[in-house]
Amino acid sequence: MSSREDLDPRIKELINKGVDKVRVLNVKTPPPSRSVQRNIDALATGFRYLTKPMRMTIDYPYKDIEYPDRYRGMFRVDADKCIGCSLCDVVCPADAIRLVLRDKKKVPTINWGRCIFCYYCVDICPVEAFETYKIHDVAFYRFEDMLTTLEEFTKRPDEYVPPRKIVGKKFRVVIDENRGLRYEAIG
Amino acid sequence: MSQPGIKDPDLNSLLSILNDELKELVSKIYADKTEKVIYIEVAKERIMDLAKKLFYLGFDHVKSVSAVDYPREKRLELMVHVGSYLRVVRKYTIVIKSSLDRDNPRVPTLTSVWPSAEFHERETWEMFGVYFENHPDLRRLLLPEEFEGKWPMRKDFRIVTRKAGEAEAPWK
Amino acid sequence: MEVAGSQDITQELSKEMFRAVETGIKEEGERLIELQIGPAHPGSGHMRILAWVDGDVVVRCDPDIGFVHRTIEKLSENRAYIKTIPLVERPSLLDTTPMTIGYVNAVEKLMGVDVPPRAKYLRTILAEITRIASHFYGIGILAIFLGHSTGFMWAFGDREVMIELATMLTGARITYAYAIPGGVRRDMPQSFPDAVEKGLRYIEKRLKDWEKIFLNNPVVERRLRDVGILKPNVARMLGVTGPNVRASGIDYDVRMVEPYEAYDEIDFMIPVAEEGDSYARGLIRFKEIEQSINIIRQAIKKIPDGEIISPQISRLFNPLMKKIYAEQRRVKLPSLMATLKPPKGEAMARVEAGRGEALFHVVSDGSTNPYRFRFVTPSFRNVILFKYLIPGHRVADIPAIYGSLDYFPPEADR
Amino acid sequence: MMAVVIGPFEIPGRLIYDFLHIFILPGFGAVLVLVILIIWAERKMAGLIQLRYGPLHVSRRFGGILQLVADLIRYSFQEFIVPRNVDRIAYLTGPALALIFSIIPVAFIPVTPYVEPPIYISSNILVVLALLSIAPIFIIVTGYASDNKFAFIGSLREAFLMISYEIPFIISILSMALLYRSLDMSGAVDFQARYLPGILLNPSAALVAYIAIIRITGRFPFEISEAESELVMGPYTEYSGLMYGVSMGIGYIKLYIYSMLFSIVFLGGWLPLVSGDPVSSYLIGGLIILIKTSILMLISVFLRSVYPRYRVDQAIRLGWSQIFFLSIVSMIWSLALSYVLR
Repeated sequence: MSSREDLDPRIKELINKGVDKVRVLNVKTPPPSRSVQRNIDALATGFRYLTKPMRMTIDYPYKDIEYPDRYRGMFRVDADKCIGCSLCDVVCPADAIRLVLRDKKKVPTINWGRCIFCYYCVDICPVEAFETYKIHDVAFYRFEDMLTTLEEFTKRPDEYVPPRKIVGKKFRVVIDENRGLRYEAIG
Repeated sequence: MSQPGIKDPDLNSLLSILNDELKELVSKIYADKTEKVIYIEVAKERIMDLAKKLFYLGFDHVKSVSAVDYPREKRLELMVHVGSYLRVVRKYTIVIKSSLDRDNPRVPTLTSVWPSAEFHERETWEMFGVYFENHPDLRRLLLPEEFEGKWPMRKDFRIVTRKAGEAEAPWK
Repeated sequence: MEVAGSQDITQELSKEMFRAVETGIKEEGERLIELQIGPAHPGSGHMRILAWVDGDVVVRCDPDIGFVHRTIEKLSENRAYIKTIPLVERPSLLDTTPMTIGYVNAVEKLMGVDVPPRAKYLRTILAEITRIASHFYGIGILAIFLGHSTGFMWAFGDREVMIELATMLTGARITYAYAIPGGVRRDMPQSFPDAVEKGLRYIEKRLKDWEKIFLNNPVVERRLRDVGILKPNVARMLGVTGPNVRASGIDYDVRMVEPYEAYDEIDFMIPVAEEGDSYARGLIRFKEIEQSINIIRQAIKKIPDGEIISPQISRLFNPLMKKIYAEQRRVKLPSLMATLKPPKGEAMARVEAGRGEALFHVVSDGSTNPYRFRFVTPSFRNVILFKYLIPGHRVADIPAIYGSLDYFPPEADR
Repeated sequence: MMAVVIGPFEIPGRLIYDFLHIFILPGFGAVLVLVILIIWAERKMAGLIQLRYGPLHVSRRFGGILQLVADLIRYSFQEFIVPRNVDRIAYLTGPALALIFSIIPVAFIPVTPYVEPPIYISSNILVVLALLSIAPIFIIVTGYASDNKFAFIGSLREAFLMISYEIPFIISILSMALLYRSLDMSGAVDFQARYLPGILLNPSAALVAYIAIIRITGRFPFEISEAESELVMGPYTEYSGLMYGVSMGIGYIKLYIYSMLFSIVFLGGWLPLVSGDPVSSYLIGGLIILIKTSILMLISVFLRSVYPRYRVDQAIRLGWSQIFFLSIVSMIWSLALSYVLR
């Protein structure tokens, strides 16, 4: 039905003459043969990984990852720097920021339950009133705890979230040619 | 025949072919300024003929069937994106636009020409209430069975956000 | 006007699909069992596949989608333009960047903003990184659907490397919201090209092992070969997109057809297979990973110096913003961004996401919110395959075909 | 055999041996320990191959070996839900009977030539085969009783596969019995001591038997009747709590018994055994068989990390074509060889 034969001749001409980048790599599926060899290959590959394990996961929470510098984690507001322009509230896509009045100035508070860490508010703030951290793995006991008051939001996030038991060291992720991810201890 | 100010020669020749073929059928053919999209405006009675012609011209699949609601003008605008897998022609997308009566939007189904429109038409039916005549299987697609509102994508559909502690479904 | 033929064509189509497998089953009756696979089933994802089974053979299949429908189109009509960028990421969490690029491209076309070349290259690099991650995800799901747990774990492990790279570039693991109208939000750090090269070399090494344990594994091959054959004609009719259509011998890739961002300046190939079976679909994904590696290498090499945000936006910066932009290469958003008002009109953009072509059509009425935003994801266009590809196959083939289609329910439901 | 005198009681040695045989060495104790170890090893090996740790958190010092015990405890305290529409008797007794019939053959398998097993029958290979082929019937009953479409399809698959792989398995074992001219396991081991281990005498029979074991015990690539992505949990879909844990264990217990049978018929059983003393021969012979069995089990569970599962029709086709053909070949080879070795 949609074969090219019943096409309009002028379109055919256009198809032949027109400019279109065509860079096609023809992929051939291998012929179904040598199944004994391929079975042995598969088993040998499995056995190689068994003898030389290449572990990629990290033993959380006994080991913890320190994320790269620009990681978008939780943040706090410097209420003194804030000029009360309310742009962060306007731009927040998740409606996580609520403004409260303080010294006749509208200062943001955040609902961590809604925040999606897009950092639009951080980036739109004309005075850099937000100070960012790499903290991201926190848990709250109640829904209401995620609604920060202004007092809380001006503090470092790990000062008011329930403390988490970190047993072991911090590690940094390094991309490795042979192992994919390698974890380097910090400090 | 072709639209002035277009630099792409392929688009020029495609436009002239389209103009030749569809002159009697449609009210307007124009390309937008990115020179990748061709808009065709057509009366809804002619839409089947247009579809057959376009199929003959190599536009072999539908990328999207949807609608735009204009409640002030009391119309729904059917918006069909048609594309092609054929070389050269595939560089351009055709957007078919057709005004429908907002109170009783009925239009013949495009699945008889483009089977790829089947699920898109089901979505447009449940979201906008556009009834596609002779569609093989016009049922709800995305909305839950117990959904009671009508045509949620229309502009006059009221979005009710759920209040805290409210157990019932927000649309009830 | 002739509309009576509509049923005939779809019936004709399903007949053709039946013939492809030659099961000999033509009638339905009391012997059919209706299987409801999903939505709470280990092999269904967030959808329900209604399959009518005769013995072990599926005679009819009806995908019931919408379990994770979140009204992206309606939501975007009620929020400012820039707020929709994190929203379009949500449906397909696995390849978020192509979606943001598509939406941002449409908005840029509406506003007439030009993007500086460095920003284009950065977008391209991130899009390809997420494409590799997305393909690995698809391969992993295919593997676990076949019961190959090693393929599943390996895919997620290798995907992690790509995610770490993206984290270095953007600061987030999955939801980057990296592209904004006029450019990107951050420049790449100094150590990034080196890390990318290492990561790519690692993936290249691993692809050899992948071939041995997964692709050339005789059992995997048995499960996938000649299963779910999608003929080119049928693919054309059903409007299938992405690697699925390229596995059926149609060389359709938006990166080639309508180059966006920096794809025009990069030399790469489109892998196309003729067979159209599940095995070819899986193989195409591996070949595309190789091509993506190639694209990232070239883009890292060719990336020009210069601005990462359009001067039309950066001229609105206040002195502090300019200082931050110059020192940290971090784009601050001028206040105008919160209330973008593109002129009246409409614009369409299409991109090649990991699973295929995504289409973005924005209609603006000159206000701060889009008047209408039509968002068609590749999975939504591929979902029709469940209806026409699965009948005639065995129950055990449902996960194999599902996995090979790399169908992602949240993406289809939007 | 010596009797043991404890105070006024004189316990006959035969009774002590039977107790040890059934409850300690090849019996329940060894089964429990070995199954826990093998499941742990399976998960740990899969972890190593799949770039991760595997079970670790419970008893970190010993590499998480107690994870299985923790799982078992969790299963036994979970609520056991009986769905309304099930056939209650069949539903409740099915897995239990399958478990019982998989473990009963232990009583017939000798671990040393000098002491007879608790129940001695001269044709004990045949008896063990017969008993082992009863267990799948209860799995089928289980799937039927569950009143669940997935369980029903799973039990049908089990039935199809049982027939197509039990027959080659039985043929291959019988071909070895033909070669050994004995249906007694002691006789089989004696023959292997005189010539070569059975795996070298008739490799095709060993291959058939091993592949059939993988299938019958539901290991990959033949984990078809429980295929998770298709049938949720196959015949056990409707089970929860302790019954679920039991049904999980059946496969491993079957693997243990089948591997033990394989190690006696093909790997020479207790063969390097030299001691003639009943007590030490029981201990050493049992240990040797246990080691051979656990190596076989380790190989079987290693396959999980390499292979996906076959489709049911492919597995049946494989069973009735290549495997069945090989079993016939091994039978003919045994006939020829037994004529030569006469």
